[in-house]
Amino acid sequence: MNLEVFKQISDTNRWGLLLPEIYLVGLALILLVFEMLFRRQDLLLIVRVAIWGQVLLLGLMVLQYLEGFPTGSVTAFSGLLTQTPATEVMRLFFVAGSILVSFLATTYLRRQNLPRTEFFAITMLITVAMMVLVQSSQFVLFFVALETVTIGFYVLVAYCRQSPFSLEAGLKFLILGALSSAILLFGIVFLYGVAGNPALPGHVADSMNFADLASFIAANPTNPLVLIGTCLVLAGVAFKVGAVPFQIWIPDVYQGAPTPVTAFLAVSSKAAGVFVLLTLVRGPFASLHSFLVPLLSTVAVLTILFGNLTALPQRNVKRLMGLSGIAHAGYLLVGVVASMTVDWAVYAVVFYLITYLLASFGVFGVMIQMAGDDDSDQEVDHYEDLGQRHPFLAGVLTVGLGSLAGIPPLGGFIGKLLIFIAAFQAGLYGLLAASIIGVVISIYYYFGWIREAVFRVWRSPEGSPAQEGASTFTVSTVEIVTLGGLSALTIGIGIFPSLVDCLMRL
Amino acid sequence: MTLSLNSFLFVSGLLFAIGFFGVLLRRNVLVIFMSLEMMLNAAILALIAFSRFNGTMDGNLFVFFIITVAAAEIAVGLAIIVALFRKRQSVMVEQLSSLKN
Amino acid sequence: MDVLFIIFAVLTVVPALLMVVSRNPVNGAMFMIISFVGMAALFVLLEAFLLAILQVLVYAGAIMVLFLFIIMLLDMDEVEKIKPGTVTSIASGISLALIIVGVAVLLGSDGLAGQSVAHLAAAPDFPSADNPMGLALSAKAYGFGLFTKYMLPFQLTGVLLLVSMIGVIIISKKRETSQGQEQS
Amino acid sequence: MDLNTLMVLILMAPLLSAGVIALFFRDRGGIASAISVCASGVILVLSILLLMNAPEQPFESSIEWFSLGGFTISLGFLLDGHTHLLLFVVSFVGFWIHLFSIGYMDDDKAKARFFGGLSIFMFSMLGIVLADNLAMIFIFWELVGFSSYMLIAHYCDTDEAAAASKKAFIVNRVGDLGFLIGIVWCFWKFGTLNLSEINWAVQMDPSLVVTGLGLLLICGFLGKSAQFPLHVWLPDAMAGPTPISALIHAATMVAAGIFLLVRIDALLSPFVLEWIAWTGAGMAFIAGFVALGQNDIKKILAYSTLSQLGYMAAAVGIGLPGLGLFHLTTHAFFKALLFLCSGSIIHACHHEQDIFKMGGLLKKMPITSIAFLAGMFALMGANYTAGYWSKEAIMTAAFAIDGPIFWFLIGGAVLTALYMGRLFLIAFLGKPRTDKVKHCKESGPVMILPLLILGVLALVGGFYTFWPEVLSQSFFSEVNNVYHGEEFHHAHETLKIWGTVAWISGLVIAVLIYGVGSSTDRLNAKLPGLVLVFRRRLFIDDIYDFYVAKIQQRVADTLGFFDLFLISGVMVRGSAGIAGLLGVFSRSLHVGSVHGYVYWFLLGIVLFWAFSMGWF
Amino acid sequence: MVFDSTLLLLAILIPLLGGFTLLGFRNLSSSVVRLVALTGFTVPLLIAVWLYFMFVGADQVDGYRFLTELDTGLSFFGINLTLGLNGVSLPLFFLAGIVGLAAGIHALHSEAANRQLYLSLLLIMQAGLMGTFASIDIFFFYFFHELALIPTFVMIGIWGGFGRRSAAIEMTIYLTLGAMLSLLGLILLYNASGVDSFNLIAIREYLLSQPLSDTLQNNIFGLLLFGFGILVSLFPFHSWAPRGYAAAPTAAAMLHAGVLKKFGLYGLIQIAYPLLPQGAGHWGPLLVWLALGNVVLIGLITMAQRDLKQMVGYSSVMHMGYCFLGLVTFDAIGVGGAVILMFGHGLSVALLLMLSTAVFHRTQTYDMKEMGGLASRTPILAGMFVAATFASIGLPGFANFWGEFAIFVALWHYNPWVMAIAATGIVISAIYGLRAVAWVFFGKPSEALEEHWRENKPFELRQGERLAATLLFSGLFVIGFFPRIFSDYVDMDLKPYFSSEPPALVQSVDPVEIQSEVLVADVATVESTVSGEGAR
Repeated sequence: MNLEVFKQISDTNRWGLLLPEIYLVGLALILLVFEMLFRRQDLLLIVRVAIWGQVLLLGLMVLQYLEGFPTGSVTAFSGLLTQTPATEVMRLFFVAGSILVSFLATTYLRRQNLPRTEFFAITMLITVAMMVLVQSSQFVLFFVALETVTIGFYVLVAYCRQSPFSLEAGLKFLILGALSSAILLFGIVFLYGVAGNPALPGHVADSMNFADLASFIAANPTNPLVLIGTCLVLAGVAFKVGAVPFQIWIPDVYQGAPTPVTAFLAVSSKAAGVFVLLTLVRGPFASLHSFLVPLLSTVAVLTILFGNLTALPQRNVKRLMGLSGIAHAGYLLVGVVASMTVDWAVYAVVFYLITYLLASFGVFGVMIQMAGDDDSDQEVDHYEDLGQRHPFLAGVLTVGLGSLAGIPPLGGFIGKLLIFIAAFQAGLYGLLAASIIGVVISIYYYFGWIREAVFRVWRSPEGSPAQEGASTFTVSTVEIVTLGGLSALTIGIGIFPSLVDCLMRL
Repeated sequence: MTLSLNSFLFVSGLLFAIGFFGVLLRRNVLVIFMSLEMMLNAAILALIAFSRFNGTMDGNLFVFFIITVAAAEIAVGLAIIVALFRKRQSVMVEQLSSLKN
Repeated sequence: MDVLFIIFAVLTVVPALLMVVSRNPVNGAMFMIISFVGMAALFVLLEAFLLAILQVLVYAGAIMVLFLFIIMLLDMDEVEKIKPGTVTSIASGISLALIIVGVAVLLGSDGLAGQSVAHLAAAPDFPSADNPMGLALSAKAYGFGLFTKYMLPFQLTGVLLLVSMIGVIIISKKRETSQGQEQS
Repeated sequence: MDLNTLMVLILMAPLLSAGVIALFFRDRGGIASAISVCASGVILVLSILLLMNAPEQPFESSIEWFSLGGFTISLGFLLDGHTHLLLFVVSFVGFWIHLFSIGYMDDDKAKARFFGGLSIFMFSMLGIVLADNLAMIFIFWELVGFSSYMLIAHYCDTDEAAAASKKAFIVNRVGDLGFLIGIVWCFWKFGTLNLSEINWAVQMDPSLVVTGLGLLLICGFLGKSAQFPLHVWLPDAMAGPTPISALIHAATMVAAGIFLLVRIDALLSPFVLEWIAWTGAGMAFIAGFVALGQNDIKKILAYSTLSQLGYMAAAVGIGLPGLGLFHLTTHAFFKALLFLCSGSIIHACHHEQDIFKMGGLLKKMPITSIAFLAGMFALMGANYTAGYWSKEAIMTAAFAIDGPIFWFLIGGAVLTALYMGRLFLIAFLGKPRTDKVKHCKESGPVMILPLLILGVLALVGGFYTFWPEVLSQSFFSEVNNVYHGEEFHHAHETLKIWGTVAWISGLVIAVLIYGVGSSTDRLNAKLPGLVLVFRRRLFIDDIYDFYVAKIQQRVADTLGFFDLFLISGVMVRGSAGIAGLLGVFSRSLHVGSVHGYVYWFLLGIVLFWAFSMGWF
Repeated sequence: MVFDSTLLLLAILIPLLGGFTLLGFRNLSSSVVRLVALTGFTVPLLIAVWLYFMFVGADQVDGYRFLTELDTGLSFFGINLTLGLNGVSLPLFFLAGIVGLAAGIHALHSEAANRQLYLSLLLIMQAGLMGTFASIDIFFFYFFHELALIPTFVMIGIWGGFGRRSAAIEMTIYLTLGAMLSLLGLILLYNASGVDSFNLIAIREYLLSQPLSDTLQNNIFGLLLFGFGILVSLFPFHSWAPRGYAAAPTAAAMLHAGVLKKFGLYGLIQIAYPLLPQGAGHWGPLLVWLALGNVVLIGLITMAQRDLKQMVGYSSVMHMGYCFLGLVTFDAIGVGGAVILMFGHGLSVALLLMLSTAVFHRTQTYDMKEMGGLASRTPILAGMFVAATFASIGLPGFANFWGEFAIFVALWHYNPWVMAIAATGIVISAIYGLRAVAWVFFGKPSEALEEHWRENKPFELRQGERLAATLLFSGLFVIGFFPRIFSDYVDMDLKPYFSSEPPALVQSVDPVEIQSEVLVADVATVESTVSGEGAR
């Protein structure tokens, strides 16, 4: 029994690297404590603590990074955790996403009369798990973090428990999620088993560690267990990303879930999945290039086409966002495939995710404002004359959808541009063709929506039935500032994408 | 004949298949859920077998986490099922398809 | 050993199959417990004694009891009224066959060079002739592992449990219908 | 003033006038007409000044106007004998017609537009005359087409004018199409469009003359001079005001085609010349018949113009372009006169144009009638009138050079006398047949003066030997040769008799058929079928109408349908529809049942594994 | 010099700022709106005029003058906002200024509901247009195009006429397809060139010394051709144009049809043709057929139209065919002709669209067969319409003529038969143009119209419309009479990249002494310096 070894292992547990995560967990706990202490007394306090607490965290992180952004990668926790500049960006991304989800939830929960503290707490805990997930470089941590995220989402999707839709969506997500977890787990097991197998050449000691696994796979790229393990792991991640054919759950779940949760799923969860996929294909599976490229390319093409085509006849906006999200997953997959040969494509993907976050939250923000009593029933038709009833929201919606559609001068365009350039450098012409078709198709439904919201303006001066809705919602100043800020950032990032330079120089 | 890794894996594979089969066949959400647990267990079995044959502890340690995760998953899952049953008075998947298209 | 393995394997697989096909969920749960116990026995064959016990305690004990409890609570212990449709049966049967074939193909491909316990080389963690200090069999080893190398996932499990706890409460808690949650 | 400045001024005066009218005096008809007439006066004065200072040798000057790559269009002037003559004709006739217009248009509401148009026309016409290269000719060629369009459409509220103006421009464009292609070919063949350079090149190497090129270039002539098969627009163009018919559609613009032929004479191969000769001769003959079927005084004159242009073309075709130019000049005098007379009549008769509704004009409008008679005799080629000298010369030459052509021409001469006789007998003699005519009065001095001036010229303008040399130099030698040359001696002697017989016999036949002052078309009573053929213009217009309405429009409509159906329908909407169908299909995959979704997972794993096995 | 370069940036920024001001601050008083809009529309034109006069003396790099460069954060990819003008972009920059001001004036005098938003979108469009033609960076070239394109869709959707909703979507999708294809082509070019820069000058310099492989050239050119082709309504990808223009509000249609549409051709001239000569040759034969389809088939289809605006739309599609034919020749004559034609067509089609709307206001119908007799009631409108029609059918004296003529000249050298077929277009366009005039203005009004006019007397063109039309006409006339204003500069910057062999001259000593003058002395000097450079 060699205790020294354990001592050395223990020494690598540098908790200081995980301060933001710890902060968030603490914040969640504080919220729960507050809930107990000031029960029903000062609800505003909880909202403020939740949101401002996270904003403070974001601010602190930004401040820290302004002093000097980490370069190079840091490995800690005996190889379980690896921090790279990209993961740092993703951590910021998740915190930002968490803030925005909390913000959206404030409005939503108030309207739906649902408890808030728990929601904020779960959101933060999921965020912590996602932050850990993108940094994990070993399958145990990876799995635990992933499952934390997944289980958290089960709860969030079914959060609106008086709504059968929400519960049904939760159940569907649960069954399919558990299935995908099982599949993923089996894949991990196979990889673990085969990579650590002493009978095989190049076997490694810690066969669940990404780096070790990479060296093993490089030595045994055709081992059938490696291949099936890879397939199963990728299938599990594809479920998170929403790539064909593991995308099928998305519309139902997105529709049933409370809108802030839909946003959370659509943005942060997807981002986590995509980033994990990036880590995997560039790390352990890098040697499987010859089969991953065709596989992921096919999946990307199918994803783009399926998402866009299916969204075409869709009138429910939550399903529409889900399906268009599938399409975006497809574009992101293009970036992932490209990243196997072009290094900077990682940052192209990250940048795309950032623009996607800004645009999506803008749109979801408007959706939350527009949602009626039945959260799952939001049709495109409800947006008729929004431009007249609330020009500001219509503007935010237009900017958001325009950015999602990839129209200059909005951020989404730059995102797509970077992905395209990367794909070109990687020589993925087929994927580019599919992306083009996808973008063109997507114009139809994005513009259909914009058209509904904006185009009828000033056409019917006389009071139409829609007119009555005008007074039903008022948008508070904070909401205006936030949504306006998102739109402004979307435009700003499109016109002066200096963020790209920052990312590329990492 | 000595115990080969393949025999364990075969049992594990069978269990996984049976679990999948159950998910596909059964209409009762609870049974589906149980089938999913069966699949997780199949993975655990394979993991332990690999761990033993690889001679590394990591597999066995991983099982701890898997069991924890499974437990948490079941807790949440059962809560959802119960809540849904209260709304719909049914746990049959056919009745749980109001979200579609 | 072989005989034991075959017995345990049958004890695991057959009840699993019965669980899937039995139309009464209570019976199914019972079969599942049997299957878990059989699996625990297989764990023992693999020298994972602690895990075998955990399997019986947590899975067969706690989890399945929870299942049974829910089944009873929801009053679902009657037989599924409608048999699975022919199409469903055929399709799922085909899927079953497909997966089994897949597993067989995979194992037949000999990616692992047909190892057996008897032929294990020196294992880093497990005790053997070459390595009598192998830790793996002792509960202590699990402790060391969890608290050193796997400290982070272990802590994260805490988060996981916290999330699921809050979740269960939120989903199951009966809520006052007229909450004065206005104004924030 | 040096020549360049003079020419620039000549060109700019009408343009300036048009611009000023268009910008400032759109609503002031009086001022506009004054400006325009002044401009034309200035042109006349400057032209005379120019002619007085004209150099002996051809004079050229040019500046680069437009240049891309190896292609250059220059803005240049070529001043030679032809230019002198045309310059004089255009400015002289133009001035008098301008003057006449003041009277004719005095009660028109859109006077300013009219005079603006006249100025633009003068500008464009002078441009053609002065141009030193084909591209520039083409440019002004198009511009005269435009001004002609604009002026024909003067009475734009009538459907007739609307149709006629459109037809005139489009038919001309068809001709210009060939002309344009020819010019471009010319450029790549000779490397230049400058007329004298081309001439010189052809002189150096006669093999450069290509029949195809010539055929393309004469398309411009066919359109502008209204020769078969592009003649259909000219009679319709009579829908415009009468001074326009006089200036543009009789005296100058239509004659520009002849001028073009003279300019590119060197490029025309014998075959092309033959073609021109036959086209001209045919038109000279056939147009006479059609004129017999017309009742509108202006239409009759229009067909006579066609016929006379045929004579000019025949002259060019038989290789004596000088004769063509000479006839062009005299024709400009007498045909302008005839049109102005008819304008005077129409104006007096409140826009009555049917000769069968006139009658007795000789008494009502004596001066006009006498002027008309003068023009008419000149047109018929009555001995020693202006027309006699030019027309006789052409027939003489034809007789000597190309017999068959001559027979057509002499036939045309008989017909000319016949239809002019018919016109005179019916419209001027007898009694007024309608109220409008009964109350008509002689026109005012501003209209009479041009009639008198031109009338005198129509009678005596043919004495070419008395012409200033600067004007006659371009045709003098050729004409003189025909009348005094050795090889034409016999022909000349013969023609002295034949020509006289021709016009007198024509007149006699006219009297025999139509009588004096008849109120009905007696030929129509006797031979209605024949007259119908004439009146329907030998059905050529009907063929065109059939082509436009039944073929061209149907092709267009069919294509339009295919555009809607195939391209925007099947191709564009179709692909959108397919995408939509696929979308509906894939949407229907979301069955809502968990079982259905689990199969996707299975499918996915199989797919992934298949890839890993390298099956794809 | 710095001042002039900054002006280029200002030409983009001022309308953009104006647009955002109007967009952001609602409820401004109408005089402020007016002031802001007028500034936004006038300044670019003034800048264009100023830069025109400064053009000759300005420093140049590779033919580009007034260079200015800004880093916008994409320098990792070699993307910088690089502005500058050369001889080819100068006319189009100018065009954008003129048409923009005309459209702006028209919009200011229009009765559009919520005019402030209307004007703001128009200003943004204007900024995009100025940027497009001033960009040397091919990314920003594309970017500004899209910036101008997006407001078009919105404007069609909000203020469009009948069928606007479907037309807007169709146009959006179609044009996005084109834009995406061309974007792919541009990126591929960037990638293939290997200079790691989107700067056209850099790419040019590199590629002229090391041309790409044939396959690569063919592929890139194909992408650019069809991408740009869709944007320019190349047959058979034209169906968006007539419908779109018919549905679009006037000012937007003027800017789009007049200026923005030229983007594709401009891209082909500045980027695709000089850099990918092999690709151009490869696709040439196909392009000829398609362009002939534009000229002849679309020409005939135009003849079948009864709807005035559709007719104008189709006619503009037809004229684009000439421009393509000009490009196909790969000759400075043809390409230069295409540039001049683009300029002329831009003005004339904007005019026609504007006047068509004016006609509509007086007749309440677009069906030409239902009209008639307007000429005597609204003579100025009629006169302008007639003039605009003649401009568009290529009458000398208008800018279009020079373009068409030069294209025909070049086309003969390319292939006489193609030229002959293409030239039939001059007849076809005359037929539909004059028929439209005859239907709308001449003859007698239809009964329905007479009925309508009894209530509402047809009124003359309003001051704003007149002003806008005069502006457009002056452009047409000035270039019509003095084509060298632009043609010399165009020629100068095309010569280095396109063949400019003079025809096989029967060169000789002239038999007649020719006295020649030089019109503009300094132009000649410029030319000589440039031809020196062209030999490089």
